[in-house]
Amino acid sequence: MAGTVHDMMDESSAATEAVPDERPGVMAVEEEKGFQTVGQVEVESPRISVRNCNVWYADKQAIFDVSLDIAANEVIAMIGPSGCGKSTFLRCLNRMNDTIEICRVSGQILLDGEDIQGKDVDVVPLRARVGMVFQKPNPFPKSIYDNVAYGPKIHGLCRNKTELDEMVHQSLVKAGLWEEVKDRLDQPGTGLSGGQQQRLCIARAIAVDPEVILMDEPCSALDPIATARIEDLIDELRHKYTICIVTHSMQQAARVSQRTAYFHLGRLIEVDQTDQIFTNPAHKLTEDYITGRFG
Amino acid sequence: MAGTVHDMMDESSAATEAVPDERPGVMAVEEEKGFQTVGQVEVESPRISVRNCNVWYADKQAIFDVSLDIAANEVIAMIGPSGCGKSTFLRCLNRMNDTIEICRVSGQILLDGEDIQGKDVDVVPLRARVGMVFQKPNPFPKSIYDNVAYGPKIHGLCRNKTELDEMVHQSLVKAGLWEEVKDRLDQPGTGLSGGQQQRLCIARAIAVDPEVILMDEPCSALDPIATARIEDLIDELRHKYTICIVTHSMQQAARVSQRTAYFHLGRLIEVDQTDQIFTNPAHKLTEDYITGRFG
Amino acid sequence: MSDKSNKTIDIVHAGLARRHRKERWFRRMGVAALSVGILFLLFLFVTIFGNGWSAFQHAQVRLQIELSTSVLGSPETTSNDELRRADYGRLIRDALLDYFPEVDSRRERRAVSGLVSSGAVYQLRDMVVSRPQLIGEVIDVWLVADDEVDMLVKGYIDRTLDESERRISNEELGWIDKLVADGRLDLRLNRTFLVSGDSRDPEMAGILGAATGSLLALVVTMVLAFPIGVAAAVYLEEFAPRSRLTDLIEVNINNLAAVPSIVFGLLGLAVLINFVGMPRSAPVVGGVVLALMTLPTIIIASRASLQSVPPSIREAALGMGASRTQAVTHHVLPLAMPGVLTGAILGMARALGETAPLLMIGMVAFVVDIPGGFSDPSTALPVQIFLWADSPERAFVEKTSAAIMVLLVFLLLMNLLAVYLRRKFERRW
Amino acid sequence: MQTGTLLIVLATLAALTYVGGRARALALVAGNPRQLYSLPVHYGVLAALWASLPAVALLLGWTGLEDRIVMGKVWTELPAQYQAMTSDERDLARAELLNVAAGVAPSSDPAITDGAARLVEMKARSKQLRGLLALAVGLLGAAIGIMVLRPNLSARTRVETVFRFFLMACASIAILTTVGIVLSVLFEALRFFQSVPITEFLFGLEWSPQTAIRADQVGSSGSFGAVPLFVGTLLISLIAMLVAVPIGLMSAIYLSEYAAPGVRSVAKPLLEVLAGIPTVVYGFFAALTVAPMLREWGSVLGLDVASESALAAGLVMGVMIIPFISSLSDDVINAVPQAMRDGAFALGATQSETVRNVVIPAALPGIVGGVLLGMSRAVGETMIVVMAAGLAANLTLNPLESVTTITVQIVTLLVGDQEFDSPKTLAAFALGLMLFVVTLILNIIALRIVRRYREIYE
Amino acid sequence: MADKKIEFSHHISRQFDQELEEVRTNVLKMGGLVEQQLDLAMKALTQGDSDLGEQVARDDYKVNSLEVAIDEECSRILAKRSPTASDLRFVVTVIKTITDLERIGDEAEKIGYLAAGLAMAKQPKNRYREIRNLGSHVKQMVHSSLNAFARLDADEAFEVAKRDVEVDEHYESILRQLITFMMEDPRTIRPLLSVMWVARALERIGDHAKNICEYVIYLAHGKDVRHIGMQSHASLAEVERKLDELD
Amino acid sequence: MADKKIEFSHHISRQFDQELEEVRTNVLKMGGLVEQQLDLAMKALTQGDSDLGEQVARDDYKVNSLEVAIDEECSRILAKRSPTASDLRFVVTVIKTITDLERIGDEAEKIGYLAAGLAMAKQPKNRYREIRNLGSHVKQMVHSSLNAFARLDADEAFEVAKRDVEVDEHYESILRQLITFMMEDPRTIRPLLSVMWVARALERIGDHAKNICEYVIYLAHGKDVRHIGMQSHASLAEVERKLDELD
Ligand SMILES: Nc1ncnc2c1ncn2[C@@H]1O[C@H](COP(=O)(O)OP(=O)(O)OP(=O)(O)O)[C@@H](O)[C@H]1O
Ligand SMILES: Nc1ncnc2c1ncn2[C@@H]1O[C@H](COP(=O)(O)OP(=O)(O)OP(=O)(O)O)[C@@H](O)[C@H]1O
Ligand SMILES: [Mg+2]
Ligand SMILES: [Mg+2]
Ligand SMILES: O=P([O-])([O-])[O-]
Repeated sequence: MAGTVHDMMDESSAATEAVPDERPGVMAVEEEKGFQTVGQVEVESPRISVRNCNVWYADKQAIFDVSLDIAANEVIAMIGPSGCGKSTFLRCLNRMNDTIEICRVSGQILLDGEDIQGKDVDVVPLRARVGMVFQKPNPFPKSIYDNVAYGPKIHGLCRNKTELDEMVHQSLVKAGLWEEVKDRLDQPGTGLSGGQQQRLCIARAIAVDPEVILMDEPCSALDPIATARIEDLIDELRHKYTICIVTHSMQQAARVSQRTAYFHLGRLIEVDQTDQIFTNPAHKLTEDYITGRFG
Repeated sequence: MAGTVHDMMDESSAATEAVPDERPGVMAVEEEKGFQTVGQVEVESPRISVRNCNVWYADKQAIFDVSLDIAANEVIAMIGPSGCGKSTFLRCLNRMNDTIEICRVSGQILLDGEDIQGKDVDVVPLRARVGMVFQKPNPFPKSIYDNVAYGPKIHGLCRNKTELDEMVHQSLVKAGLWEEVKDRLDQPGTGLSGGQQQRLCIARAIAVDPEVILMDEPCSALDPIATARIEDLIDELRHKYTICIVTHSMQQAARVSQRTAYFHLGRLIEVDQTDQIFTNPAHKLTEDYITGRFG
Repeated sequence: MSDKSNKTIDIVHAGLARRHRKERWFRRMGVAALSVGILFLLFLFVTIFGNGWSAFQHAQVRLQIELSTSVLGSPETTSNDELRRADYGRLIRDALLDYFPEVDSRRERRAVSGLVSSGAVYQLRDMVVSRPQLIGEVIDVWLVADDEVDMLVKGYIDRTLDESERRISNEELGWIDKLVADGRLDLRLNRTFLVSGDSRDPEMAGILGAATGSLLALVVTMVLAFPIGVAAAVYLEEFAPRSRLTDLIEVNINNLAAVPSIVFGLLGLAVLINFVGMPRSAPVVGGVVLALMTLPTIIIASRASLQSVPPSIREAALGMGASRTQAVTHHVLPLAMPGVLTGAILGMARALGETAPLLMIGMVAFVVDIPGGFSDPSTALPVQIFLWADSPERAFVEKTSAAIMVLLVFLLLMNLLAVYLRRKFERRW
Repeated sequence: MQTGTLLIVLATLAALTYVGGRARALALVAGNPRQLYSLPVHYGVLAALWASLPAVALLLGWTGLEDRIVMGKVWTELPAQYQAMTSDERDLARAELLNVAAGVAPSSDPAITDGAARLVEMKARSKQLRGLLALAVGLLGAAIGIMVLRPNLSARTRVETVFRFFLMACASIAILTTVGIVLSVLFEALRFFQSVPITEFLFGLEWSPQTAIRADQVGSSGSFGAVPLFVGTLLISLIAMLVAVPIGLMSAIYLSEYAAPGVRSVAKPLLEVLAGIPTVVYGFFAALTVAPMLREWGSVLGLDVASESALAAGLVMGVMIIPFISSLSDDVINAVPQAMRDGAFALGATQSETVRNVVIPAALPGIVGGVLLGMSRAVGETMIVVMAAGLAANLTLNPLESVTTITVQIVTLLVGDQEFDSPKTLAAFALGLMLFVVTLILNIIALRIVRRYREIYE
Repeated sequence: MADKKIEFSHHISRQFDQELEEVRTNVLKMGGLVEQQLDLAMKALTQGDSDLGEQVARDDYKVNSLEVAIDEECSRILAKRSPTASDLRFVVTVIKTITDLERIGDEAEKIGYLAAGLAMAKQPKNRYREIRNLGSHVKQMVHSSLNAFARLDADEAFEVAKRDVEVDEHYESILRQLITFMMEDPRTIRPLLSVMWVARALERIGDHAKNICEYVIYLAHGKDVRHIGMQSHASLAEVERKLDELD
Repeated sequence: MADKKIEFSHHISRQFDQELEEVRTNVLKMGGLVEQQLDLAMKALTQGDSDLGEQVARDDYKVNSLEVAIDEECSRILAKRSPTASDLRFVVTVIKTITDLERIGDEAEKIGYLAAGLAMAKQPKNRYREIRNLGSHVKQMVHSSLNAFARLDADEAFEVAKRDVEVDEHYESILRQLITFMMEDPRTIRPLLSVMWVARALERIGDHAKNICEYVIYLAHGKDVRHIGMQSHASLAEVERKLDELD
């Protein structure tokens, strides 16, 4: 590992100089050959395994050759400056990028060993297995119950109302929301507070029993108190699900995740144990970013 | 001071219990008598001096009996859970609350000893003296130059174009933006990056040479890098202006301010030196909030 | 756990085929619906253009006419007035009879002169009056043929029908064929249609009177509706305090926008004509009525446009110490202007196509002259269409279609302008 | 002085005053704008307002009263027999007087000729006087406007107050219009109900107003039972909605959720063209193409289709309303935040499931509102039915037969020569009132729904 | 301000609670280990058990590795949680406390080592009594200081800190006594020096216990009472008043 | 990993740069003060200057108050900036370093105090030479360790830390020598004990300097090299390899 870091140094300082001032849109186009991510890209028996992933928006490349394994039952956080491609990468994992027409993805993305990239792969079961929670809480304008029941309903997971009730109950319990809403399941989900809404969205995602949950800045619309609650929830969910979380807040990454991946200008610079990243990162770019030395 | 804290203890724990779970809208209506803010409400020769300020939105009281002095050339940060009335209080200081019809303000607010609350006070010169920077960077969709020149123009501060040019230049320099935009003053301000836009807004506010600058969560729409830049700028501006900043990020309050005020359910709980607040707050509610023990 | 998740995913897979089938059906329904709408549009356009295209040409007869001094007097002696009152019909009749020497019976003579439009007289007169030096010469002129001839030439009359069932006798057919064979009867560009007013004779009927009437009315509409509409919108959106009065105004405006246009006609009739005493059939009344009708449209569009200016811009201006008026005039209104303009143009376009209220205020009158001012009696394009559509003559059908084409061209131009404005000033925040 | 010239003169005066006021304001503070309370521009405008507003007010007032005063004056100078005229005669005489004065027709009565001459002369004099006075007031105003300027005068506030009053006046026009509508239909309608009982109007099953004007039937008021009209209107509107709602809604869904950008960029403007086509064109089309076609098809199928069938009018009206429904639905569907869709997609919903379960329910209130608005549009639509529907008031629900509608009747009753006191013409106003009330109710419901829906996401 | 209570639970983030609790437990565990080491070392000395002494010296690595572990844990908390106010003071206090505990461990190791050496020499019964007394006094102090830390009891900490003076006096008297003995019989100089090192180690341990107490006071009240000579004041409140005056 | 460079500037927030810089400067100032104290104390001892010795003892409060100030500054930075990675290690290192510096100050105070006492006694010329040597050796160590801290030079720190073994050996030999003297002439026991305390103090100072060096290594590399016996290894890289193997 020491060797790797050593090799990286020169490149990284070059990259630092290329960092444009605050303009997220500008991306260095230099196609560095032999770029290599620092840290533990591979894990044993990964749940998700991404290899040499490249993403383009029309002609603009947003992700460069990213390889990353995600282990089962871990929380992996993705951090990096604005526009570095965190969201793009995350959305590759359940093909939400399909909804953006100009977006093109290459490389291999395996979920439990199956490639999810093929044209003929059906996104419906894929997304049932890889759930997603968004930046702004987006409950459907329906009752709390219907919000949670929606997933099981469309996938036909329940034979009857009793099963469905139980499933809704379980999901809300897991999302730590049951106590707060049990008396008003029939009230609209949009009437909840921001933090509760976000937990409702998590409950909704859990209800289809996914294997992986992707979260794109799930707390950035929330105040510190609601944020702390969600973070706590994430830590509990980890025991059952694999969670990938994108966040702008380094503190948050440090708090909730076991591993942290640092993206920079579309490249995965470093990925390692969170403790390691935040007390002693190997790559200078990572260090600069987390200590606030950017630019 | 010890005595004050002592007196507060019982009340505060009562208040803690009344805190509703995450619902910012809910406000305890209990009209505690004899409520008193902990810490140094008064300063020597205050620039702004608020006494017994109460604010109602229609029938709902949002600010309860807040008294606070703001000294010249200090940065005072206002923190507190969502919906505690920080923005409301801030907007009282330049009567931006006038734009909300249902909003009613009572109490005394002095700017350099003059009451700004009277019906016959003209808000135009008031707002020229007390500038404001908003949460989302909101440059006018005009050129960078015009953005900055707007204030001096409407207030008739310049005799001719040369003076105006100079004023624009100075303001941009003070806002730390000159180097980045000097070659494209005629390009639209909306084409800048988020952080640059926010600095443009600050330049715009500075251009009318205000005495006080109010900032309502000026960095919440920005990424960490842009945020750090703005914070640095605030620290520099302090030498010339008095700055009140509302922020959700306690870290930010800690970083940029000299004094910090903690609001809770419309009351000003504690105000003191920032170092003091963040290493050893006097009031239990403050301690709970900044250490993340709310609710 | 993996056990259970496997189960879940199996259930999901089991239902997939059915769900995808539903998906395809839903999609097809959408395509079908859209196609119906577009097909109808195409059908409408094809029909109208198919009908109306031919109206831009009409059959004309080339006659050799001797401008005999016996009829017109010598150019030196006859006054302009006398020249105008001369019997040009005789000249034409003579020319025709010269051409068809075999015709002698009275009935046949009448029929022969019927081949040429009664309006041809004025055509000839105008020609002579403008160039008196022609008098005494024999000239070769194209004169407008009768509408029945026109229809025949354009093939709208079925020759195979029994003579009794068509309006052109076999005899006339023969003449016409002779004229055609000689190259003396042909379809030529119909200038009359574009430059003259209405007429009872289809071949002499033109669109200019109606178009001018529409234009005049629109000018009135625009001058009234645009400033008032924008001002009202600005007041309601930017200044009005929330009060009963503003609520009332708001409800009113929204309601007015959806009040049937014919009711505005009733308003015009009762208030403007019967109460205020404005002249009937005048563009000024039409303009006012249309203005009242478009006002809510403009106000609503302007308000929407004003609303779409982010509040942050207002806050920014107010925060800078701009007064409300300054904030509005410096920032909000200029930013909203594209939307306001688009709304105004679309409102105008609707006003241009509106018929019902004009019927109520008498702009449905038969007006031959091209209006010269705002209070002259006139009609308007859509009303003209309505009138012609009601006329029994077959030739008016194509005139109607042609008028529709003209109207549509105007509307399309206005819409294009609106689209252009929207594109040009489109701004994203 | 002619009105136009006078206005130009006043405008020039105002412009000059503006320049003067501005200069004076600056002069007061020795050219340092910082010492002025408001901007120099404001002082200029304030002065200009002083110069123009009083003068314009005078002008307006004068013009409003001029005719009446002059006429009154001339009238009193007429011989005695004129003073003793009944009011009807007086109106006639006045009209003649005006005609003569305008030079339209000479009069045989020398008194009238004299009067007319007097009228012309007095009008000319009044115009002169008016011009002079307006100018004087303008100059005086300008002087005052410039003199009152002080450095600490809040010119801006004053100018803005005037500006606000202007805006308020403009906004009030909407109310005036409504009042005008109500008054204009209400009075006539009331007169109508004096001769025909309202119950008969509302519940009568027979409508044949034509009989009422026959001279030999004086006193007989024909039959004014409006039910056949209501039913006809309803029938045609229903047919229209049956066509428009599914097609419009599905088009909107397809365009906003499915269509590729290329398709959308072509299809959407095409639908909008459909919206821009004047109703008279639809009417023409319905009468000339669709109705005969339906008739033909009917005969092929062995059905007897009236040449002015409700079906033809309804179909075409439906097509006219398609873009209305589709664009309103499109708006509300687009207003459903992308986040909602993302939420459903991320759960593994298919596109149609997302649309049916999430987008449409979320947009439903808006869509319902749009449908109601479309309905009110159909009810009030005039030209299509005037041209394509019949005149005979058949009480039937058979779409193949000919029916008539409220609007058709209004048009037929009012177009042409009118005698304003016959129940026939008055009936048109009663129908207008009905139409107004019905569409008002529909609109209010629709607007309520639409507005409530809007509040969800904002 | 005297009775402001600090609690280390009820964070919204339960994980944070757990982490802080773990640190506290580890510190107490380290404290327990150090106490045990001290105890054994004193036993080795008084019972002349050279094996025990050597074992104590050997086992010091346990204390050391606990120190490193807790240190890392604290760094991690600082990096991940950016604690403020009482939480921050707690972490900082822990960082300092474990340094002192480690030193106590070192001193215990030294005593054990010396005890192993002294086991060869003749056991002077009455002499060790004084050392034993000092030892139990010091052990008491260490125990109380850890108690104060565990219960965040500033008043107890203050009382313990004040007792350091007694330890110092006790040490001085032992020292004088030892010098007398040395001068009496120069052959005993070598073993007596060892005894003197033991006494010295105990005195240092007392100082470290006092340091811990000072940290506890800082933790509870946010006032740094180091280097101000607490023994001259009757109560903590008095000390604080004095500090406030200084501000 | 050996040459990862740490810089304490270029934060986006210049204020943060300043604050860190200030802390570093203060630590170096404190270090300078402590060095000076040590220097003066040794001078007082060797020149038998009792006034100087007393002055050194009196001036210790300066070191103490600097410690408290830096401590507060560090707490403030931790609370306000929530530093991470190298910044965090720096702050933690500073917190630990100043504790050691303060102890060095304490030892210097002690030497000054002892020197004041010894000034009365006869000046044994050659005897103090050994102590002087030890003193200059230790002073050198302190200086080098501060240098390593100032330049964040882990390699220099490692070298300095290794030299502590020499100090320990030197101390041992002085100790043996002193015992011999004492046994030779029991009347000198009292002053010689004082000398012994001085030697002991110097040895402790060496240990503290070594601690500081260990912190510097931690700071630079994020590896905790305490308690692992560095002297047996030739270079820092070797130590790190060993640590990595342990992981
Ligand atoms: N729909 C899109 N069309 C075109 N370019 C896009 C699109 N979405 C993202 N990009 C570009 O791709 C790059 C990566 O974007 P992405 O949203 O993944 O960044 P991010 O790391 O999530 O940033 P942020 O922290 O601001 O969310 C950016 O340069 C962005 O401009
Ligand atoms: N325009 C308004 N109308 C009615 N109530 C309002 C309005 N603005 C704020 N409030 C209420 O006043 C209280 C204080 O609001 P304020 O916006 O000042 O809170 P805040 O502390 O700024 O919260 P945040 O951190 O979310 O910005 C809240 O309960 C809020 O619901
Ligand atoms: Mg993103
Ligand atoms: Mg706020
Ligand atoms: O290092 P000491 O424990 O002797 O100060």
